[in-house]
Amino acid sequence: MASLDFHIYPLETGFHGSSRPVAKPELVKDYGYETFVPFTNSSNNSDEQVAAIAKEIRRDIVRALVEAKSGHSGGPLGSADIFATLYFGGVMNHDPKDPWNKNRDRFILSAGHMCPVLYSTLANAGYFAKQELLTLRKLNSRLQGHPGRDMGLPGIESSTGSLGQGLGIAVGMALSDKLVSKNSSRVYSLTGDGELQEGEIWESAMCASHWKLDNLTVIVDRNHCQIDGRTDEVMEVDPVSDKWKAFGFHTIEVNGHDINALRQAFAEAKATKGKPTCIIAETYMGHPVSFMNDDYRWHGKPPNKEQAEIALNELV
Amino acid sequence: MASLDFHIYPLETGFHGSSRPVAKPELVKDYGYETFVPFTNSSNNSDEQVAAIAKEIRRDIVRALVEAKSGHSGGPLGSADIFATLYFGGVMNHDPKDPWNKNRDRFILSAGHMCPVLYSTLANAGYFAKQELLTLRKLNSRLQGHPGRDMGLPGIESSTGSLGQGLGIAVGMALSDKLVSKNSSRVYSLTGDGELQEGEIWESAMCASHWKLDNLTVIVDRNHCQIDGRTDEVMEVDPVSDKWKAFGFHTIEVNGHDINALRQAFAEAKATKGKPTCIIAETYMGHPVSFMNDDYRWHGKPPNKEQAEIALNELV
Amino acid sequence: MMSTATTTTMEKTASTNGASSHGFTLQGKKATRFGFGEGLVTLGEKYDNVVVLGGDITTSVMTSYFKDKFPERFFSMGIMEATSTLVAAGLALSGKIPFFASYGAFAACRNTDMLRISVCYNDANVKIGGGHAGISVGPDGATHQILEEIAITRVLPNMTLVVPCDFTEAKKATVAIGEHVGPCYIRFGRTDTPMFTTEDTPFVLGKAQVFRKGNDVAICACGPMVWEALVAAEELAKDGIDARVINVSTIKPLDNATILAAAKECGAIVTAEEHQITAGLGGAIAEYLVKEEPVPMEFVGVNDSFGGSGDPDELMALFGLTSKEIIAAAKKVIARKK
Amino acid sequence: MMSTATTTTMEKTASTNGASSHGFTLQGKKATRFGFGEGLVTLGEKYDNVVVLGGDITTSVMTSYFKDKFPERFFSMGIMEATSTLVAAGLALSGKIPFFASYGAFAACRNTDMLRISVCYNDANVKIGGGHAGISVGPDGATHQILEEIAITRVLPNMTLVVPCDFTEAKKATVAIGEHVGPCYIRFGRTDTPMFTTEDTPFVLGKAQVFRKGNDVAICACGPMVWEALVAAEELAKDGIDARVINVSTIKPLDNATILAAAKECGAIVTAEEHQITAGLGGAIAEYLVKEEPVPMEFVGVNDSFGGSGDPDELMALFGLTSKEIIAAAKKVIARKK
Ligand SMILES: Cc1ncc(C[n+]2csc(CCOP(=O)(O)OP(=O)(O)O)c2C)c(N)n1
Ligand SMILES: Cc1ncc(C[n+]2csc(CCOP(=O)(O)OP(=O)(O)O)c2C)c(N)n1
Ligand SMILES: [Mg+2]
Ligand SMILES: [Mg+2]
Repeated sequence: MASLDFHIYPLETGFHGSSRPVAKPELVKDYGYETFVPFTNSSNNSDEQVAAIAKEIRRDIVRALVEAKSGHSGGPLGSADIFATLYFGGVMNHDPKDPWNKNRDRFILSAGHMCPVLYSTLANAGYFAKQELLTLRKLNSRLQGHPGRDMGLPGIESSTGSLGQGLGIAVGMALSDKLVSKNSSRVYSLTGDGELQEGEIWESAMCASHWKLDNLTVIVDRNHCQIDGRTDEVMEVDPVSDKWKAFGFHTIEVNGHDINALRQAFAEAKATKGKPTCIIAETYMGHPVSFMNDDYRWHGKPPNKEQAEIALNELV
Repeated sequence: MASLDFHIYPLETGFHGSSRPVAKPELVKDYGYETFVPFTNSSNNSDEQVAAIAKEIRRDIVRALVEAKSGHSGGPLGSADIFATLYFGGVMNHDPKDPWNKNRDRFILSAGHMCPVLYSTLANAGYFAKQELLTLRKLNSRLQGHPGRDMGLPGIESSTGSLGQGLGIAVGMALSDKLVSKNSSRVYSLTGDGELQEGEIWESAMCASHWKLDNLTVIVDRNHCQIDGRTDEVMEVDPVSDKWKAFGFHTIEVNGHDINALRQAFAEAKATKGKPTCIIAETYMGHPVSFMNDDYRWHGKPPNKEQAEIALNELV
Repeated sequence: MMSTATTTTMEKTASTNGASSHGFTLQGKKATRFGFGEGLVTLGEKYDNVVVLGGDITTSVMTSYFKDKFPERFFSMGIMEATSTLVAAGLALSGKIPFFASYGAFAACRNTDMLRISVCYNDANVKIGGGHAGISVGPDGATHQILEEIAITRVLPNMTLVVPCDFTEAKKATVAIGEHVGPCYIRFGRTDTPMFTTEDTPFVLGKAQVFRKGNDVAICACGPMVWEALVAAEELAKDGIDARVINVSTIKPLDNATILAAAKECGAIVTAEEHQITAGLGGAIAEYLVKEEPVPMEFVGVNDSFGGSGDPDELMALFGLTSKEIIAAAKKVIARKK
Repeated sequence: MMSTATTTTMEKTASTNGASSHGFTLQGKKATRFGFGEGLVTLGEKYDNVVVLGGDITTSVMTSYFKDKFPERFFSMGIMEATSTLVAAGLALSGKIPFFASYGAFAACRNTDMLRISVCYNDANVKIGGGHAGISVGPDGATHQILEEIAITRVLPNMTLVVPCDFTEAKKATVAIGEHVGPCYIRFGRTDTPMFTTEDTPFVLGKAQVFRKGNDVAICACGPMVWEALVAAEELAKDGIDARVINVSTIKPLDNATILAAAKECGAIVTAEEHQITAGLGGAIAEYLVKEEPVPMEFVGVNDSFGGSGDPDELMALFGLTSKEIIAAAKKVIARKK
């Protein structure tokens, strides 16, 4: 029997149904981007090295946001350690040179608004030139305000931005890998904690555990913040861990700023058989920028020039 | 400040935007419906009396379904004890003579397909003539295949039928009573166990416990059956109780065919302050009809004439 | 079921005359959902990357055929239409060709945001089957009937929308959307409806087919209303009116050329669909024609109201979805021609 | 923001001539969402049974005004648009007048099934505010823009749909839907857009208003495109074309009489909306006119594609949503008149 082949990987075709060009990075700043050499992903990278990359990711987030003049600071900065661990700590099997390799592990950003951290991570891994980060949110940029698969940016597996949807896509991918293709790829998906209020999260969780998708790892960015305020005031999501347990997940609670703890958690997830794992990563929104740390008001705004300068100084 | 009044209670106006008539019951069967005297709701009714009413409710379900030639047998029959307890065991504050009384407790059938048991319960309480049960699912009937508020049947608080929606409506009513009107009415809602797969159930649960709606009681008809098979095979919902607990509910597991146990559970729900209660009622689909009992294939079909006769004989 | 008076007349006519002017013969009745079910099996046999997601109503929307034949490529999702759509998107982005089917009421409305973002904006190769469409579902009533999803799905960019006219075409259309790359939605019904096309009747995704020639008025129909349109055309012929009947089985993308020719050559259009008049097939054709060739149109469909319980044929009559209303609309629109 | 070239021209024209032929004066810019927010407060002051549900974006869709003023009648729902809609239905069935607002992308698509069954089929007195409509949201991109919800909400029976043209009308429209009994959806935008109506400009729910007289072509617009239509009309006047401009702020029910008069008297229609051309305002008008008075029409709107990131004014220009396209469409449609 044949497989009906179709093009599943995005090309750099620009927007759907149009011949709109893709924005070319024009801005050249004094960031040393031209000479940047991408970091490699390795379990041999020390925790300190991964932490240093996380810092670099954060710096690039700040630079991109100040240029964009809109966008999300809090979640991206706060989750940078998670991304650094995933992409540079030897956790994920991924290859920036061969981004659509069939055997790659996949990452789906369910909390689509947090894309600055994903873009920055991908650029630091060498998926595309760092200069392009400075096109964030601009007309025809491949770095859309929320990930747009139509723009064909390497490393972006799916469009996301409507909360609660990415996890279900990740479940579909994990199901495809484990039960249809029967390969050993792993799928990772990160959700916000406010995002846990969307019912599709729990549908997806139920589905993943029903089908025993032990190749799926969910990371909850547990920063206790969402747009309107503290999560417990806007809509209580606690007890988070009990919820995932009751939905059939192996759960691990971890300090989301501790690279070593994160690495152990991911290792435990890989070793867990018969059920998916949820890593509840306690983070601070905006961490570690002093004036953003743990402040929900930084959910969705960019630093202005002065604030960016302070932040970049704190991030050396 | 004034309240802006509008008509919130349905009238017998027939279908929306049309002058379609409401079907009048024509069928007169040898069921003694003309001389039927409604049962009263009282905490003084003994468990045996309530059980007897449950049996009568079941008989009327079978009669209506065989006449309709389509519709759901399993859930309605299996949950009749729950309905008898609610409406006749002195649990709910309701008045068939004044169905839209402002101080009434309200019942929302989230599992809309189970409406034959609700219709039969209401008729047995005297909300409308029993003869009308025989119009079930017929053109212009007030007894629509799934509850239709537009038909103005007394006792039908909301249209339902799309699974997972009724509970949210019940939450809105409980919120209205407790936090806006600040009255002491209670709201009850029954869901199927397959219905727990819909994410809106968990959104609604989270919302109800966030707002501490202790005037809300959810009953899960835990019959382990849904259309395609046993619930654990179609999509595992266990551990049901842990899920509701993790979503902030007080939970009670109970034999859904034991009137006394059900009464105690409802009393416990009333006495529980600061959080809503979920009663997980273990039932058998189609109970106690021998050839239906615990058989998911009876989810959505009516008995034929011969089967109905057997069932009615078993239900004396 | 659905043995409406008009159909009975038609049967009589056919048997009296021995042949009809449109060349189609009634071959009994069978619901389009069975065509969907059989089409899935055909696809399953041809391609190993076709997978099916069940929505706890597999024996209603006939995904059960695929489940029985290819259990290892069938996945039960329970009752979670939103997430089933997301899982389908994930499968599509992994190189599979996933079909998810439920009642149209839930396969287009419970998951609209998912269709918009995860399927269409993603341009994911997801196929959605929406069953129990229209009011001919019958006694289940308004919540399980669906009269709005042609509007809801055709407004989504990248979506292909097909509404086959009978069992045989449903099977062809199912195979065609499986082989087409991109998001697709197929609408089918629960109740047995006339079978009249054959293996040889042309079907091409994206093409409307002229099922009966005629130049006085063009009746553009989809789904079971195509048969009603053919019946209406036979009746109209008795009054000397020569109606063109067009089976617009692909509603998006619309076959503009065929519609434009009809407007130019007939000068008047009637549309017929088991859907709200609002924003459906009629709307799609009106939107196109006012830009190219504004001609008088009349719409046969449900007039902005919910359905209700009843026998399918009673409901079709009550809501005005039979050849009778098509005939009246045709006469009215012809009278309006300039 | 949105200081498009055309608007700049208009400002110049106004200051040069001292007056415009349509009698409206630009009073600066303010987003329609602020009108929604202020309207809610007005309602809250008048009626104690008006309640508001927050969807974790209260400061984006300006339900924060109500929250600050009437905290005891404001309820935070977090991020669950489907259930928020259900909770609103429950409140309505309990005699409250609930407003739930989110981005239109989620207030019309995440809850479509809930709108259909629990709100519209229930005929529950629920008011939905859909913010950040159109593509003028800007840099957030396609997922947060919404170009499909006019189709999705207008196909639902019992629904009233309003798209106010500016800040002042948004406030009036919000109060009007609060006082109207039945399900209502109001669409508003994020970006500051021209304010040009005043307290005295007539607004009646269900009525379209002629904002500029003229008999050569009628431009039917909604939302911020009404201003663009007025700008276009001024430009057309220079070419001797006298365009009628109609503010169709209530899209459902459509003000048939005003539309019909326009078709009869002008003989050609242009529609303009920040929405897909498919099934939107243009579709509603086309559906009606082909039944009554088929005239040539042209549509200004988004042509079946998703949006993207960018500045609002860049996007409006890129997607062809300015007075420029309206002018071109008007000339084209006039040339098509018979
Ligand atoms: C379905 C949906 N509803 C609403 C929004 C708007 N929105 C974007 S981010 C956000 C808050 C998310 O909170 P959380 O997941 O905790 O992310 P964090 O604020 O921590 O970054 C909201 C409501 C959205 N993107 N999608
Ligand atoms: C949103 C939605 N999806 C699907 C259906 C079709 N449906 C009706 S009942 C049912 C099974 C429900 O299972 P459960 O809640 O356990 O009820 P039971 O079978 O025990 O009566 C399904 C899938 C529906 N009514 N609504
Ligand atoms: Mg958060
Ligand atoms: Mg069940």
